[in-house]
Amino acid sequence: MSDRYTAAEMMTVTASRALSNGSTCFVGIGLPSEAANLARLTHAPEVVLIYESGTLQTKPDVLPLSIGDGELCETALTTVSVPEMFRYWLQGGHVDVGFLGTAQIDRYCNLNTTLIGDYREPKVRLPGGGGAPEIATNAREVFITVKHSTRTFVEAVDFVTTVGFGRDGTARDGVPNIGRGPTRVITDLCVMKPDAETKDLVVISLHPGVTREQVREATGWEIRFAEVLESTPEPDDNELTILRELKARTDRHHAGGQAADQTDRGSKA
Amino acid sequence: MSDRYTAAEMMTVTASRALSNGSTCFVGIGLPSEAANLARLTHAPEVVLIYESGTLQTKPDVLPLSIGDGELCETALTTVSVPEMFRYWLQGGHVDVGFLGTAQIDRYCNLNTTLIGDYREPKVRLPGGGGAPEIATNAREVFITVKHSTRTFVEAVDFVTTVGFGRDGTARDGVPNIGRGPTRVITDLCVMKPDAETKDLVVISLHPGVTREQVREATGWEIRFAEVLESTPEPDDNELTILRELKARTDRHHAGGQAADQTDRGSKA
Amino acid sequence: MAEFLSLHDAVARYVEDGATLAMEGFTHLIPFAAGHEVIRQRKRDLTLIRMTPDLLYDQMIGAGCAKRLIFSWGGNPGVGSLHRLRDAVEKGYPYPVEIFEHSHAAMACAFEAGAAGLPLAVLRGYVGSDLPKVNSQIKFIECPFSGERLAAVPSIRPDVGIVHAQRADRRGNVLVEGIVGVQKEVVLAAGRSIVTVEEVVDDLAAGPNACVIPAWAIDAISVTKHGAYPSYAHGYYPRDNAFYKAWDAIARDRDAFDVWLQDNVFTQGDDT
Amino acid sequence: MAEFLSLHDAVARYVEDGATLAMEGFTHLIPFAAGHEVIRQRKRDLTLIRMTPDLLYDQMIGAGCAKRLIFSWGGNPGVGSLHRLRDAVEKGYPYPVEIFEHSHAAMACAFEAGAAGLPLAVLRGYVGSDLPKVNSQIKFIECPFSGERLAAVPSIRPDVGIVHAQRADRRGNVLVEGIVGVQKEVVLAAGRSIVTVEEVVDDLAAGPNACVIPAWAIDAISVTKHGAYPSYAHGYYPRDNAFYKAWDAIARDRDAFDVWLQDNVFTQGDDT
Repeated sequence: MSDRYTAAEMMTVTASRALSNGSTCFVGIGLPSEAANLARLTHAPEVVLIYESGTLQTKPDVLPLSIGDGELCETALTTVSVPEMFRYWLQGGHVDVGFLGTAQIDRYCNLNTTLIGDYREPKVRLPGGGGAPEIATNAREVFITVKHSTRTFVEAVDFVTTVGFGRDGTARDGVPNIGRGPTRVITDLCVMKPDAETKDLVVISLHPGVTREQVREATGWEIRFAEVLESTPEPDDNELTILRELKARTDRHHAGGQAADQTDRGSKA
Repeated sequence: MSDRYTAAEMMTVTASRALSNGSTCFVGIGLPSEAANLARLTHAPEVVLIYESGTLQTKPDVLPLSIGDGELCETALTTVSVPEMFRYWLQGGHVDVGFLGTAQIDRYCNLNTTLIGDYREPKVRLPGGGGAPEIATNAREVFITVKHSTRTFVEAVDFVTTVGFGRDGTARDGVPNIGRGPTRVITDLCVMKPDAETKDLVVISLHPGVTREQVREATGWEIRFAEVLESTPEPDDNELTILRELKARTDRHHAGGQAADQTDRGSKA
Repeated sequence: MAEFLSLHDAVARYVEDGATLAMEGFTHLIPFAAGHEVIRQRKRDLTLIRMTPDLLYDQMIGAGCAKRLIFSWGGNPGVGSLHRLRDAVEKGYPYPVEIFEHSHAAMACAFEAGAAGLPLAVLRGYVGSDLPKVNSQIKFIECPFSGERLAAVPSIRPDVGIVHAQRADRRGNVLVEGIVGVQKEVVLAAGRSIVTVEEVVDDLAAGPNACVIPAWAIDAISVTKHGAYPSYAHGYYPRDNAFYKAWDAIARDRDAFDVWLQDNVFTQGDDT
Repeated sequence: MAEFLSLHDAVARYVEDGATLAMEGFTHLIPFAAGHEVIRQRKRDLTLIRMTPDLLYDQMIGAGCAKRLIFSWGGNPGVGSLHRLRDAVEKGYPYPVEIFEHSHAAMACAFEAGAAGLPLAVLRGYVGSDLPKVNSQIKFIECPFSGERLAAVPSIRPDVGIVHAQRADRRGNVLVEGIVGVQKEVVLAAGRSIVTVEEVVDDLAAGPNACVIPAWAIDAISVTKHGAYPSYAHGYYPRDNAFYKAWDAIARDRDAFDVWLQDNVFTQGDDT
């Protein structure tokens, strides 16, 4: 590890670098949103960001707290209805990259954001699928960014909310009109890609200072490593400066965003 | 006949009176459009006129030449896309009355606007269905207005473009989510309604000065007359004045509507 | 044809116990005031439909209005879980709530199909997902032209639809602007619709293709200033992010929630 | 990503002989200039798709570009028949044209489904009509939820879509305003899309929910002043109703048509 940046910053910068300039990205809230906007503010000024609230080609000055913050609409090229967003823009084939987070992920990149435990008797109820199930199948490819831990990287997800390659890696085989699926998973420890044949995740790059052992310990299955294991390039100063400014702007905005006289009203009609 | 008004004016005024104030009317071009706008300018100021070009609640000052004249958009409450018009507004069940013209009509109010002769070897090719097939089934009821002649009122239409009650009067029986179908046919001679049971057209009202014989001669089948045959009320002076002003305004507008320097260009890009 | 009614009267007239009720607003224009009126009138056994049952439905479920929930993402955006929803689903408190869970794409298509008067929506969706295993509403059909297997879900045609919007003109035509979500679809798909608005104006000042819902497609309009608070109304007031964060602690605790409900819902409102 | 091309180059690059081509504009923004360029480049064997094949397709069919027509209303609005279309269908002159005939509702839904990337559109349509007897593209499906019989038609996903619009900004984002028809759907449904515009501006000056088509959903933009003439461009110029009326006599006569074509199409254009 470096004293120049944190593991979280390493993850965000690496995720942001995955997005190429000019590509069209359907952005999930949280880490994907942070990475996508960092990309837009650094190497990919022409990246097109789409949020499921209907905001097309948006350029928020601060990160949204929700998927439908006013900031997203105000800085968008145009805003369409939510049915149009999912029908014309996502299902219609105009999205290059779907950028997702998750609560659980398995070796075949299946994602669970529905619940922990049994569906009818959940131990923990999570928010559910939202846009992810169709983003993952209708976007040309999918990037996933999530913090690395055995809580998240599990042997078998409790529920396949959003398909990666299915329980056995073959879920996309022979399915017409479906995207390539996950092509990259970026964590705070490493970068992984699905094996071209078997589709199970392979670590292709370790972040500086991270060991194979750390990745193994944070992964709930026997994770594979590429024969030639790269070292992920470090963030440069410009990226770190811009990321930190973005986050500081965001914190200031969301702390002071509402009128003082509304903060303790909570419900008055 | 009267010397106060023409047969065509009698038809238009009678058709306009069929529309009640506050009803929502999907308007066909030509005679229906003339009648619907006369209604709006006389007894039914709150009638809502919808044209298939997407113009909702439009109030044209002159009659449109095409279904999508700029005038319709400029005076509309709002203009939606054509798919939205047919899906949300017509099929969605928001139209009280579909107001149609036709080239041929039979005793069961089936309409033909497709062709005369055989489909593969037409004697005369007509424009086709346009919006009519679904207006006739998705509007709550349908009014038809057309000039009375044996060319139009035929024993059997050459093609059922738009269903009235089918070849035997039963086409709507048992069909879910379908409107009542034609409830009134207004010509320059009389007003007809489908029999409640058999659905074949019955003359319920003769225009002033028109005889049963005239109607029989202008109808291609043995037309029925109601036991109590009404006399259609005459146009009043106000209706005639407003109708004539509307038509004069319309003629002036469409004659002088284009820039002089464009009239002989025809195609220059 | 839209009638201007007090919020109390609109809810009293159109929302019946046992009704299917969709209250929409995709992060924007969420009809909180109307939801609180539903709570005040102690409506029961509602089937609540909403893509993102956030704080509004957490409050209504916690207050005991719901017996069933149809949704596609249930969370406090950017904050965490909906504790009242979880308490109902996991512990049956105050009542058990049955859930029918979809993806956003499916619900968006189901609202579109509902507005279009169709019984079903067809989409390229749910491929490889476990959701069809736990939601009997999700089926698959074969395209008669291409042979492709496509997902089908029932359209959403609720008994009552409620949304918030920026403004109405004096005749009851309504303008929705900004993130329009499924506001138009809900109004058109519902048997009865209530729209709360920030204000009434002489002229909507809408562009030629703006999202305007005509008066004749709406049943009741209730002028309800700040009716979307603590969500936001583009051009009127911002989202109260602090309240969304504060909600987590309120909703975690049954007693804290009851106190909040008493102070902020039951003792409020303009009963007429 | 939209590239600014001359109309000649855009048509030359994207419209191939034998292609399926949709040129739209519902009475408004009809891409006449682009159609004339297709004629000038003597494209052949096109499958032409258009809800209302009015003068534009009468000209293209008369010039011999088409082998097939998919449409829902073929007439000269407010005037009468399309004589070149009739000559082709009835007499095979200059070439036979096969027709696939729909209703507006079905074609509008087919464009919507095409934009939505689906293989089919489902609608409550064609009940009792003879059209399904003569158009093999029309089928019926049973709703798996309600059992209702509904019509199904293949979605429209043409090789090339061409529309006219008011203006583009310098990055190639396009604003369509007024009667928007199926302009957006055509561009999104097509494999390749060409948009002709009246002008290029610094700022589209569009409202938050205006009909804007992003540059990255368009292949080519050709700045073509009066590109919709003799139809109209809302905010730019009115419809030339006199020309629509004059067309009747021109198109009735094969020789008169050929003269018109020579004078107004073949000897025009900005070949580059």
